[in-house]
Amino acid sequence: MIYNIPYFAVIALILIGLYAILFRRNLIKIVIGITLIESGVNLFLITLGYREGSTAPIYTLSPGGIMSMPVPQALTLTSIVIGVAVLALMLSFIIHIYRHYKTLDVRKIGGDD
Amino acid sequence: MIDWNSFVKIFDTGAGFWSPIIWLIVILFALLIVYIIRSYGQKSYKKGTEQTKPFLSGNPEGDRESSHVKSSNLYWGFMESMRLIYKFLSNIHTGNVSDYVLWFVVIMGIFFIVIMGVN
Amino acid sequence: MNIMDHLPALVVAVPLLGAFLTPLVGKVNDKLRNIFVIFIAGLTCALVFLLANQVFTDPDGIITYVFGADTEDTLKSIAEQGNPLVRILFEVDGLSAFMAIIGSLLPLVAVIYSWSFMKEHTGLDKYYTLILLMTAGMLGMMLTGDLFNFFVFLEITSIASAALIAFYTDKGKAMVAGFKYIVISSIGALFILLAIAIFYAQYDALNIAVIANNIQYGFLDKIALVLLIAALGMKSAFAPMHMWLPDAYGRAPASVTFVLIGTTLASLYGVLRVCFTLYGKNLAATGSNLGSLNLTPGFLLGALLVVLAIITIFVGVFMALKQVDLKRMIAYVAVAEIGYMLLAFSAVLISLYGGTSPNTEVVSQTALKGGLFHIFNDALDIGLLFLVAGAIYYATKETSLNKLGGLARNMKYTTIFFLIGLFAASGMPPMNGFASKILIYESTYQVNPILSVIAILCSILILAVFVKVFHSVFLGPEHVSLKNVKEVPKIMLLSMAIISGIIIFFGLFPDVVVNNLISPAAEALTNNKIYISSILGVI
Amino acid sequence: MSGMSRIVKTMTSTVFPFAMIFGLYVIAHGHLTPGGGFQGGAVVASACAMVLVAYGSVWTMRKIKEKHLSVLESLGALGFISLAFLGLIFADKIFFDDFIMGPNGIGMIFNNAALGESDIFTAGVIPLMNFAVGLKVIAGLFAIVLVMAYATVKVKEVKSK
Repeated sequence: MIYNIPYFAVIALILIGLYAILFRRNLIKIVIGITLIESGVNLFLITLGYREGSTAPIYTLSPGGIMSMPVPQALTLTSIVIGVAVLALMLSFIIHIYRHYKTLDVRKIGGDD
Repeated sequence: MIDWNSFVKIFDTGAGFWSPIIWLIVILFALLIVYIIRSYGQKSYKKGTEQTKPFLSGNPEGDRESSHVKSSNLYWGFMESMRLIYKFLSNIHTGNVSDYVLWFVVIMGIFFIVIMGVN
Repeated sequence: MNIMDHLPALVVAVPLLGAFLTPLVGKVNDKLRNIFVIFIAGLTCALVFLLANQVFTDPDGIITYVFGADTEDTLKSIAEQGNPLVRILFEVDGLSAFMAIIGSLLPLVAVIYSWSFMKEHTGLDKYYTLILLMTAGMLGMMLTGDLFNFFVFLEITSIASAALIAFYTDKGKAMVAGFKYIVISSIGALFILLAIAIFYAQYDALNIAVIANNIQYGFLDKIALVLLIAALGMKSAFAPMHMWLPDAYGRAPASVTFVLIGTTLASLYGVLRVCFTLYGKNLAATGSNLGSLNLTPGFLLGALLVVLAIITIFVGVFMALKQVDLKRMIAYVAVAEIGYMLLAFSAVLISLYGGTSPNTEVVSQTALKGGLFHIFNDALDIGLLFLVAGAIYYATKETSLNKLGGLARNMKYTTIFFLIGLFAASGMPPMNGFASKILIYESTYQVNPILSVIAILCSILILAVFVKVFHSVFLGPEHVSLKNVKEVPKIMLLSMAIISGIIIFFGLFPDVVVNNLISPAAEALTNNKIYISSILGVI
Repeated sequence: MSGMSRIVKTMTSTVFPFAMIFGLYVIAHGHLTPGGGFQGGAVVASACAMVLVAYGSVWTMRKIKEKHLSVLESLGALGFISLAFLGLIFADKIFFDDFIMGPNGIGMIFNNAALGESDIFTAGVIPLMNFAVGLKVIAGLFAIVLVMAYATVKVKEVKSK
C-alpha cells in the first residue's frame, strides 16, 4: 500500500490541475494548473523507474547492487525542459494579453465571433 | 517508377469509375451545343445603349453600393429556419479556453465509458 | 559518407540546422536570409522526395534508421539477442513518406510566399527560424518510430506554432489565439506523455514496433488508447474539440496558417498510427455481443469516431456559413474537411472489424485510399484558399467580408486562383477534391447510406459557403476604399500558381497519384506486421 | 523593475561568482556526476536572474542586449547540431555518432597507452554537447527573464500614463 502513494499523488495532482484549468478564471492560475498536470506526469515517470533500495544510475564509483532505471529520469528531464519553454511562452503571452485587455479574466478575453 | 500508361487509365472507385478526361470532353461538347444555340439569338443587341439598363417599372436605378447584398445578409432564410441549431452552436462556441479543455475532458470521459464499459 | 543512407536523419536535421543558422545569416543581409531559407526548405523537400522514392522502391516498403549507431548492427543484435531498445529509431514506411511529402511541400511554398507577404514586418529572423523549427518538428513527428520522440517533436511543433500564431503582437486577439493554442497543445501533449508512461510501465519499451508486438489490450492499454485518441484528436481538431482551430487559423499570418495545416495533419497521422499500427493487433479481438453484432474493439472505435466525424462535418459547415471574417470562414471549412477524413478512416475501421458487409476488402481499401487522398487534397485546397485570403489581406488590409467587394476587376489572377480553390475544396469535378470525395462517398455508402447522404449534403453546403465568399469579395460594386487596389506581387502569385498546378494535376490524373503515392501508404496502414518485423525480425 | 536596496546589491555581487562557478562546474562535470548542460545552464541563468532582480531590468538591459543573447543561443544550438553532423564526416560516418571516443574515433590518438593513464577524452562528444546545451540554456533562459522583466516595466509606464 505504502508504495502506491506516489500513484495517488499523481492522480491527485492531475485532477487538481484540471480543476484549476476548468474552473479558475485567472490566466495565471490556468498556467499553474498546466504546470500541476506536468508535475503529476513527471512524478509518474520518476516513480516508474524507482526500485526499493536502489542507487543512482551512475557507473563511476557505483557501490553495486540494484540501480534505478535511468531511462524514465531522462524522459522526465526532457519533459521538464519542454515544460520550461512552454511556461515561458505562456507567461509572455499573458504579459501581452494584459497589455492589450488590461485584464486577466479568461471570460473577458475570449469571444472571437 | 511512374507507369506512363496510368495517365490515361480510368480511375476505379470500387463501385464505378471516374475519368476527368471523359468528363472534360463531355463538358466541351455541352459548351459547343450552348454556343450553337446561342448563335441563333437576336442580332439587334447593342452594348452601351438604353437596351442594357435595368428596367425597374419605370423607377430610376438605385445606388449600386446599396443594392449589393452584404455577405452577412446572404443565406438569411437558411439561417432563420435553422435558428435553434445556430443558437446552440453560438452558445457552445464561447471562445473561453476553459470550455475548450472541458470539451476535451468530456470527450475523454465518453470514450473511457464506452471503451471500458462495452469490452 | 553515402548521403542516401542517412536520408531519414537529414530530413529532420537539415531544417533544424537551417533554423539555427537563420539568425546568423540574417545579421548579414535580409535578401540573403530569404534566399537561404528558401534554399533550406527546398533542400528538405528534395531530401523528402529522395527518401520517398527509396521507400516506394524498397521491397518491404520500409526504411529503418538508428541514431548514433550502425543501423544494420543494431537491428542484427536486436534480432539475435533481443536487446532492450534504448536507441531512438526512425521508421519510414509508405504512410510516413506520404505524409512527409505534404509536410515538406507546405513550408517550401510558405517561405516563397512570405518573401513578399511578410516584407513589411520586423522580426523576420525569428519568424523564419520558427517556420523551419516547425518544419523539423512536423517531419520528425511523421518519421519517428519512437513514442517519446513523437511527443518531443509534437511539443517542438506546438511551441513554434504558438509563437507564430501570435506573430501580430500588436493585435490582442492574435495573442489570445496563441495563448489558447499553447494551452490546448500542452494539455494534449501532457496526456500523450501520460499514455506513453503507461506503455513504458507495462512493456518496458518506447518503440512503437516493440509495443505493438507486445500489446495485450488490458485495462491500462485501454486507458492509454483513450488518452492518445482524445489528445491527438484535439490536436487534429475533431469536433467538439475543434474550437481552437478557427482562432488559431484565423489570427495567424496566412503563410503561417498554410504550414499550420501541415501540423494539424501530422496530429491526424498520429491518430492513424495509434489506431492501425499500435493497436492493430487488438482491434480484431472478439468482444461482447450486442444482438447479432459482435462488438470488436475495432468496430467500437470506428463507431465512436464516425459519430465524431459527422459532428465535425456538421459543425464545421454550419459555423462556416455564419462567419463574416474570411479567414475564420475558411478555417471552419478546414474543420469540416477533417471530418471527411475522419469519416473515411472510421468507415475503414467499421468495415474491417464490423464483419457484416460482404465485400469488406474492397470497401475498406476504397475508404482508406479516399481518406489518405483527401489528406493531401485538403492540404492543397484549404492551403490555396488561405493563400488567396492572405493575398486579399495584403492588397486591402481587410478580412471582413462586409467591407470587401468588386476585387475581380483589379485582381484577375487572384480571382482565378480563388475559383480553382473553390472548386477543389467543395469537391466539384474535375478538381482533386472530387476524386477523393467520390471514393469516400462510395465506401461510406456501403457502410451506411445515411453517412454518405450527410457527407454529400454538407459538401453542397461547402460550395454554398464559397459562393458567398466569391459573391461578396470578388463580385459586386467596388467599395470606395478599394478603388486603388493593385494585384499582389508576382512572387505571391507564383506560390499560388504552384499549388494550383498541383491541384489541377491531381484532378486530371487521380489514378497516377493513387497508384504511386496512396497505395503504398494504404498498404502500410493495413499491414502492421511489416512495421513490427522490420525491427524485431520475422515474427 | 527598478533596483533593490544597497544591501541586496552587495550581497548579490558577493554570491554571484560562486553561483556562476557552481553552474559552470555542473555543466563541465555533466558526464561524470548528476547534472549536465540544462541543469548547469539553469543555475547560471538563475544567477544572472538574481543580478537582474537586484539591479533592475533597465540597468541590466543597458549592460547586455537581448539580441546578443539570442545570437549566443543560436550558436549553442548550432554547436549541438554541428556535433551531430560531424559524426557523419569523421570516424564511423554515423549521424549523432561519438566520433571522438567511438571504436574508430579520432580522439584515440590522445589516449595512447604509451602516454600513461592520462586519458583526455574519456567521454567523447558528451562534454562538448553539454557545453553547447549549457550555452543555449544560459542565453535562452536569461533572455526570457530579461525580456519579461523589461516588458513589465513598459506595462507600468503605460499604466502611469
